[in-house]
Amino acid sequence: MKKLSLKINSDTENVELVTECVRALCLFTSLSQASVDGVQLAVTEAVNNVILHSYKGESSHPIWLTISLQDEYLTMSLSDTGVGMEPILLQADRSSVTEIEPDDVMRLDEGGRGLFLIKATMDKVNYHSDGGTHTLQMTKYFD
Amino acid sequence: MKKLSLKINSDTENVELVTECVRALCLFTSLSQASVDGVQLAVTEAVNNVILHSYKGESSHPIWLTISLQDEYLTMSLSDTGVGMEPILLQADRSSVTEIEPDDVMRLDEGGRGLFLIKATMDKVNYHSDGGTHTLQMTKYFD
Amino acid sequence: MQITHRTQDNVDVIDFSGRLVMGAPVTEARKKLLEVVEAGQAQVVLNLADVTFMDSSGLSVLVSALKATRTKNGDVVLLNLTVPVHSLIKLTRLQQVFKIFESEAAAIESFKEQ
Amino acid sequence: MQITHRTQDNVDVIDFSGRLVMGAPVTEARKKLLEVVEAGQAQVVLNLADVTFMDSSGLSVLVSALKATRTKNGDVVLLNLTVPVHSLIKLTRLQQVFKIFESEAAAIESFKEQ
Ligand SMILES: Nc1ncnc2c1ncn2[C@@H]1O[C@H](COP(=O)(O)OP(=O)(O)O)[C@@H](O)[C@H]1O
Ligand SMILES: Nc1ncnc2c1ncn2[C@@H]1O[C@H](COP(=O)(O)OP(=O)(O)O)[C@@H](O)[C@H]1O
Repeated sequence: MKKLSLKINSDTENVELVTECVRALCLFTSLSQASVDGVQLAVTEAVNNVILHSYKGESSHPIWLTISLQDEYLTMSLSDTGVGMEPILLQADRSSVTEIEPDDVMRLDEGGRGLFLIKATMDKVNYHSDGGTHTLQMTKYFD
Repeated sequence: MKKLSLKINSDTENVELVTECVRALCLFTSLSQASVDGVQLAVTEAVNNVILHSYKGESSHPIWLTISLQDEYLTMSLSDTGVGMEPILLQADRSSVTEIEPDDVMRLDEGGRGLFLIKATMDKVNYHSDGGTHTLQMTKYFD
Repeated sequence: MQITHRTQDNVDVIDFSGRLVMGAPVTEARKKLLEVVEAGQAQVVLNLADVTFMDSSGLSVLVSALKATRTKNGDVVLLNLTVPVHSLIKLTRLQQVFKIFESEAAAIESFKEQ
Repeated sequence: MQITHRTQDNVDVIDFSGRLVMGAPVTEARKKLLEVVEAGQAQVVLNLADVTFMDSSGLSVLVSALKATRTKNGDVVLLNLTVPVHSLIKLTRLQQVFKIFESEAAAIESFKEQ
């Protein structure tokens, strides 16, 4: 098992540093290009959520991402020490955001697609809080 | 300034994870391909030296690399808590390893090219130890 | 994030290039799109050929521009989606509300038919 | 690190592919090269066309193979260097001791001239 941890501060301009490292690490796996795009999207959404929601948009707070490359899957564990969220938000079915009424564009949600996209692109996702540290764990099996 | 820190354990199979992340981060700079190759070589040699010399080949010890992308240069700070080295080893002129006598191949050094390569590919390199933590700082100006 | 804007046959063609992601890129893109919708005929072709990556905050820019054009009886149509952007649109089923074109002429033409 | 080995006109052609770096890749490469030198005529063409990256421990494998062939009056020549590998050889001035070829036929031929 190969493992690497990353740390950034909660500044939006650092997010792409993390996602490009994740993309680079995916080269050591057998993931297809489409799956790598999905993993990159998931990690972007997850880090954005930490900055925007858990840290309420404040910069200078720590965000850690640990990536483990196993033989048949990779896991990414994203941790923060912000306000966190209720795990039920993630467990709930989030697909209602894709139920679109094409004739009623004005009622289309502008946001609320992040957790849906994380769940749609990763194979397993769970969230837990422990002593003020919140961790979102995402697993992707190789194709 | 964009900044990201990486951490791995001192296992040779993790080295390429670090170097591929560094390569990916170089895409955010104006470094030429040749310079990126040089940066990747320097970080590989530096991490190898930490594993082989500072940690005497033992795995499971922490290695940290912090990469800062500034407007005109990048810095990489590599830290470990092994035995470290005398800074004079780095300060000394290391180019004697390139003084080759083509007719006397048997006297060619097999090793001893790591610090030379780090100094040859980076623009500034320095080393210091503080409370048991050793840090090699490497700077590369953009072309 | 780079943005260019040109007008042809009363249609505003906007080219985004780079990463349309949370933070400065999305803020800039939203501002530019709403300005263009405000000032023009609310007939917008959004050329995403050089958008290498987009996240859900990028989608929210697209949706808010769509709403802004619709209040002026206009539309936003999308041109030249890269693979990751197209996947994102399909995953979120937003192809149900955005017309997607692979030719700029056809995208501009689509406004004449209305 | 993948290694293949074939023999032509008493010359051993070894193809390395992947990263020739410290750890398992270098250990494997060193073992294979010394075996081939031991068993054969110590006339080795090392095809590095698919070596995407090499570090100084990779160079030490090359140097030890060179020494091993020379004790048997043979040689190691290098074939098809990628850009980063060629830079590494030039930085360390090892082109003074390794002949470098861009054609396999020429590399093999070079042993006949001796
Ligand atoms: N890491 C997080 N920390 C705190 N709250 C979160 C986190 N991720 C998601 N949330 C909450 O879940 C909601 C839904 O998130 P998401 O689906 O990503 O949509 P959006 O971010 O656009 O609101 C957010 O509005 C927020 O309240
Ligand atoms: N990070 C380090 N920690 C401890 N010792 C080091 C470190 N880097 C280099 N050294 C010492 O400096 C010497 C020269 O290093 P280098 O030029 O990389 O060649 P090599 O690793 O092949 O010996 C090493 O043999 C070692 O004694």
